Amino acid sequence: MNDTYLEYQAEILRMTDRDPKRCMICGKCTASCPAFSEMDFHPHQIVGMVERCEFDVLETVEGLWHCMSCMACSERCPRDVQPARFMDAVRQWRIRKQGGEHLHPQQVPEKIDEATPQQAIAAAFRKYRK
Amino acid sequence: MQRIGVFVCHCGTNIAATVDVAQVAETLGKEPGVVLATDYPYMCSQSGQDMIENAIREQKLTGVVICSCSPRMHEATFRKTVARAGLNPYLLEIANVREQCSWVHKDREEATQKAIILGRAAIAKVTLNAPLVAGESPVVKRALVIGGGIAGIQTALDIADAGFEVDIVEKEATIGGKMAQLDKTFPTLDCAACILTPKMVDAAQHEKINILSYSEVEAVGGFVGSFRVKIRRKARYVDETKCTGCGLCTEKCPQKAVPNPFNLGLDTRRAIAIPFAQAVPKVAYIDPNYCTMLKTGKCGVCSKVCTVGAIDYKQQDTLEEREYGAIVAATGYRPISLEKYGEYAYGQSPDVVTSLELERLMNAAGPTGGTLLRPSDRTHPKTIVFVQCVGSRCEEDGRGKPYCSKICCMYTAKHAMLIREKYPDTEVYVFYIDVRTPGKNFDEFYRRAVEEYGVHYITGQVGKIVPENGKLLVQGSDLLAGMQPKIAADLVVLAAAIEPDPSARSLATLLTASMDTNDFFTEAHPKLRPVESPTAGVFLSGACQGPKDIPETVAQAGAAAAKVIGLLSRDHIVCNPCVATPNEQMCNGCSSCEKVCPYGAITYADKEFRMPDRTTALRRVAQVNPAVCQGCGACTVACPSGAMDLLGFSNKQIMAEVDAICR
Amino acid sequence: MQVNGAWQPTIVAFCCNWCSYAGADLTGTNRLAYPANVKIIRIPCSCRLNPLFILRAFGRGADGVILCGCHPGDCHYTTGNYYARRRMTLLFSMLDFLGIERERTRVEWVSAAEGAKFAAVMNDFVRQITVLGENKRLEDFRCK
Amino acid sequence: MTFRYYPGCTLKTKARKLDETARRCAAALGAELVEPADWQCCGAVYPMAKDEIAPKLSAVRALADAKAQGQELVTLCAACHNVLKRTNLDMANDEHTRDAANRYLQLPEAYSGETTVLHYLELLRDRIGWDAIRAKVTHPLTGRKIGAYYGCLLLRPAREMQMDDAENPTIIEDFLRAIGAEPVVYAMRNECCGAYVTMEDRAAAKARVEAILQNAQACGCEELTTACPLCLYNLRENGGALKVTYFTELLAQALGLEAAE
Amino acid sequence: MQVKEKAIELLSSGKVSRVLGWKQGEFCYDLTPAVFESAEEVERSFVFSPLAGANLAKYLIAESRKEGVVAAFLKPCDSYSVLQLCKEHRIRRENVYLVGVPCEGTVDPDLLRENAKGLTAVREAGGTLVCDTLYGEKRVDLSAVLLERCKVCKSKKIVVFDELLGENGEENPQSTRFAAVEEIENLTPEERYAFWQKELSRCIRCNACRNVCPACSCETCVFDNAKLGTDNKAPASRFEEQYFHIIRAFHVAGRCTDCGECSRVCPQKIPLHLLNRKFIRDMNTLYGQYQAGADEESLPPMLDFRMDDCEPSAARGGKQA
Repeated sequence: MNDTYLEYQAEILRMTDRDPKRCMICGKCTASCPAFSEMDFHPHQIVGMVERCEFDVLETVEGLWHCMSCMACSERCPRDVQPARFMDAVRQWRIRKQGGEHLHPQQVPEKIDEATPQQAIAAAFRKYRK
Repeated sequence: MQRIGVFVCHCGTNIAATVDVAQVAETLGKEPGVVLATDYPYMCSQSGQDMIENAIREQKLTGVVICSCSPRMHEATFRKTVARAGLNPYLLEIANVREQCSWVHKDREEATQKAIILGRAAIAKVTLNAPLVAGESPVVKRALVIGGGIAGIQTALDIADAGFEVDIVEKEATIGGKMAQLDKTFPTLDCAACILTPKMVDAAQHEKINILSYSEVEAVGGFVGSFRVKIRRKARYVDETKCTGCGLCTEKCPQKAVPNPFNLGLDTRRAIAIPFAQAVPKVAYIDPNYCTMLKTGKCGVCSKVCTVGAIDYKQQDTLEEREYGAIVAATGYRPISLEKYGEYAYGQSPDVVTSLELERLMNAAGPTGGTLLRPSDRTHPKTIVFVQCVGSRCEEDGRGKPYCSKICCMYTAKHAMLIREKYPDTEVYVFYIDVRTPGKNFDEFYRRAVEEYGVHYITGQVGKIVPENGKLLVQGSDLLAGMQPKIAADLVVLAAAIEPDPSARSLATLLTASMDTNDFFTEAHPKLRPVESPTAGVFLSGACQGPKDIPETVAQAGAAAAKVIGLLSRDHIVCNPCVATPNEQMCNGCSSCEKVCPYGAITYADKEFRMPDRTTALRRVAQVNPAVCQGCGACTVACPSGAMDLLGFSNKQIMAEVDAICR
Repeated sequence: MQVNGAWQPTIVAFCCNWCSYAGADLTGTNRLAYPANVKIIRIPCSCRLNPLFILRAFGRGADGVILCGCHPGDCHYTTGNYYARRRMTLLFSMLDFLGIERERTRVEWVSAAEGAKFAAVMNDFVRQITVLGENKRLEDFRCK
Repeated sequence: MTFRYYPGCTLKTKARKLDETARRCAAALGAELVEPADWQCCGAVYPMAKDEIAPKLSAVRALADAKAQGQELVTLCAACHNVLKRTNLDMANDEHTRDAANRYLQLPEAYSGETTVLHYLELLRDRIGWDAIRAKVTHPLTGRKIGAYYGCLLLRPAREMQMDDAENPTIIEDFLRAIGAEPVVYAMRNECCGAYVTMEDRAAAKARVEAILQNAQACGCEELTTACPLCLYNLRENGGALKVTYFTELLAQALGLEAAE
Repeated sequence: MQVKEKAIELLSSGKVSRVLGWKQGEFCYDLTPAVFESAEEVERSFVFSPLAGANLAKYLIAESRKEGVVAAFLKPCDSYSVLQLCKEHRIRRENVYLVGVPCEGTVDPDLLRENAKGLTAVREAGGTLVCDTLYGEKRVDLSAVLLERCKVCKSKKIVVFDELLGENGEENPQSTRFAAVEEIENLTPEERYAFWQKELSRCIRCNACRNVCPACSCETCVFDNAKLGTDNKAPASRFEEQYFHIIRAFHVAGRCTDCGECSRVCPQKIPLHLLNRKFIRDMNTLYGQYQAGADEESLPPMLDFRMDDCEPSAARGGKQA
């Protein structure tokens, strides 16, 4: 296994403070996920990829950006693995690694309407930008 | 003068590969008092034991040190060896140089040095060992079985068949337990009642068995061979000796809205009831929480209709005290509460039921008369979803249990099969994490469910159940297909984790039997003594020790009975000689030791002592009952003067070990 | 203890017979390593540990003393470890009050099934004592 | 009873209604809400990565301010509530976050999680009490079948929010009962409405909202109420099948401070 | 004097056969415990004054086992010790007649001598000590020369008695007796170690603390037990001072009533009571308020437990490094 990937793994484990080895692949996270149909890979798979150091795949996973951060997966996980933390950590790792910018400020105006609370904009930037 | 022999075992290469056994023997041979030090490939072999025996005789050894595996492994073996050579078996010490040395260290030099130090500590201790003689105490030839489910009934029958008296204490109004509530049993699909009720009747009719139903153990005193147990016989407001079980009262009682516990509240019964048709004893009892007469003093219908005058509204709880030689805990299990599983809508929709509730819904004696109807609208469910592992293998705080409940995979296969058999137009889905079928004919049974009966097994858990328009929308995951199936079900069955009956916790305290973190009773040894609790004279039967199915429970019940029979067939039992012993000259009589003794083994006596000035004085001093003392040593530290000491682990011996290790 | 001219800590571990001693045996059965500095003394129950023994060990040159017993609630004798817990809590507080390094003493609950925990605890404790260095504050120099 | 009050950014603009009714109701119920002069946006999203300190700092400022005043901190927006409570727990329990935040902020007195954070609903339940509210209701919402929409951030993670059972909550239902309305329980009330992706993927959010509204209607809800501005926006803009109001608006109606529409 | 008269009355009426009280010692400021067998003896040498600091409780262990009833005068402090010893079945309650004597504090003779150089005689007059000195009469305020334990008095309540001379007092929950413990706890570990080294290294193992302590009443002390190998007499190494004092404090923990006798009698002025108070304070904070000797029924914290007691890792005897 390559050393860089091990470093990535260590970084993600530090961020999540959870142990992916505790996952027993029951799929309850994925069963609870409201964004299932939009995702290419699903919460239990993200946890598994971190555990198996598959950062080549994680680099391209698009499902991360569809996660609604609703924490239903974390709440219902019977092993306290907290997949939502892994989602967030991998997202952070991607953003930090590519120097940020999943969302550009220029894109914002077209995405909002009159009533959009700024909470939504702040949240989008927090989640998708460094 | 001490003449100590040191025997260093190679344990093949287990020890010798990491520890230089020859060097250990040579070095320890130079210790003061050691007259012989030798090594040998397998000390526990016949020839190894012979060698030790011969050495004791020839060298007139006064103490033996064996450097070998853990004393938890072979201390008993070597004690017998030593005794055969005529030496007191307690003049032996074992230095654990395998589990705690050769197996945990890699460096040969370090491991060898440590083995030498451990050997020295053992030598230092054995030098101070005193010959100990185990005492004896008499055995009361009667057993107590706590819990009257299949485990308790089987244990009682086996003990009674061997000719010993047995009392069964059951907290409910009838024996039978959970098995009486089941419909069919896996993997043979016999009817549970058909195989259980004959046993219940056997127990009731057995001349050696005495059933104390609607009773609870309140206090336990004494010790192995002679326990003194206080039993509370709860008031059932019906004279058990007069009631004929005719059932007239249970039809006439005007209070009709009592949730029926036998049917898990799926239907109602009267305030006076016989739990179920085959109840043993078949005697009515009144639920004081619902009885109008007991609550308001007005009614008395049951008393009027009873032809034998068995109703007694003034009945009180009574306490009985009896003596027993052995006690068997058979307190069983129950499904966990699913209150915290809001995502599964249990409690929100009546059509989400537990597996045990499903048993009642399928049982001919159940609320639907054996036709599978869903509770909300009494229609036939056409689509049924089973959810496995609800609360099992769960490490969340306060929701579930970390262990596998063991029986769910099989009973779910049974349910699915029975439903498909009886209602072929019903689709059955099972969401599971793993299917665990390690039992005789178990996997074949599960495969039949899939192959013959067409039950849809889906690998994955359910995330959310949404009741909507009379349907239950089940959203799960199918991990193999990579899908998130959404099934509109009519009935959902949750395989709730099982947990020990809550009465076990307080019983464990009464029995001074230990429990694990999940409140299952712990065994004396997980492999070699699986039906004994670590407390002498207390045995374990059934699911109170861990999740179990019926065949396993019956096997364990028989095993526990065999242990009890072995104990009761002796007139006396040998006690553990490593007990606390007070030095009366030094004892202040302050009662500190008595306060911390978990067994009540310490009493006090006034004794006359000669004082330094040649007068005599009366002093209060501690006395230990060696048959009751289990040798924990709590008293030895509570004692400020050091008057209380523990044989086999004396202050002086432990300090000698400390000195040897630290020198 | 001096080994090849270098100081090595001496650790005395008191283990209750039913849980922790069995746990230590399991560590061996599973071949999980921990330093040889640790020497185990078997006692029937954690409540058998007299503070006298701890101070004696320090006096004779131990650098760390650790007590391992059944988890609270799981004592073979039902209540022994509860008493041990109070006694050790108060004793450790007193040693700390006297300015004797708090880290030289420890209590850990190790069940018969926790072989891995036993190894982890011992590795950690030896590391901790090695960092602390030689026991100077509670030693009887005549015994050196 | 005086409390520190953290409104959050949205309540000053798009969710003015929530802020305004909450203040008037609190005053009517005898609770004084004092807004600090210089609060900043809480950050809107609690950073789950443990090493993200900066996004937590403004929450720490608000918490430390409440501590300095010796008052409990009341907040209203579900997102602010989530960020404040979880940041507060980090400050109490996580040494790394505490050290870094304190070093960075250089507060007059180091902050380590002393403040109690209350959601406005908790203020109603635990400080004022349903019975006291019931006693003050002049215009009970009799006959109105209202479904509570909890969303995600108000309750999850339950272990940290310590507010209610995340899978089977009762706090808004109890509230509705106290103001005379008829609460309707429906299973989707704690399923995500997709608000966080509404900018990125409006279609996904729409699908979520539809499922929620369908379930609510099927269970007999005639209107919905929520505590979260983002949920409200989403349920209104991407749904529309049911009327959605802030729970404080309902309270204001019940207390006679505002007329029902 | 009331106390002396009571002693005479008890003996002459035959109600008791002996009286345990105080008499003049070697010096005028030194009152020593004594047993009186007749009214005449009492008349001749019984003395009671604020200088009667000695706690009589421990003597009752032996005295209560002799023929006849012995009367004893108890200050509030002493009464706690007596009740504790009754609880431990050490004093035979039926053989003792206890007379409670209210107390306004006892005198530290060293402080008195500093305030009245060349002291030859002393008597009390309403809160003031009238001292005859080589340099003439000197009046010293009692409150100025109190023992440390009396300055921070925990209770003026007499918890066990058959008869009371005067009014019974109250417990004093405001006592600041733990302030000195806290002060040490606030030192760094290095400073704490240095402090105790300075104090304990002065110990000469005279055993005065042990001999006077009512809780140290073992038939044989572990430190005298040659068989066990724990005996030691002279402190040959600093380890032994610590060893002795830690174990002694541990053995009396939960039984020590904080009577302060150990420090009063220590010829080296080691503040030994601080060790006992440390245990008392820890037990109070960790396991709930407990006062040894306050009653006969309650279970002392060392012989009790709760399932949710704190873990030893939480034990902190002071600030950490």
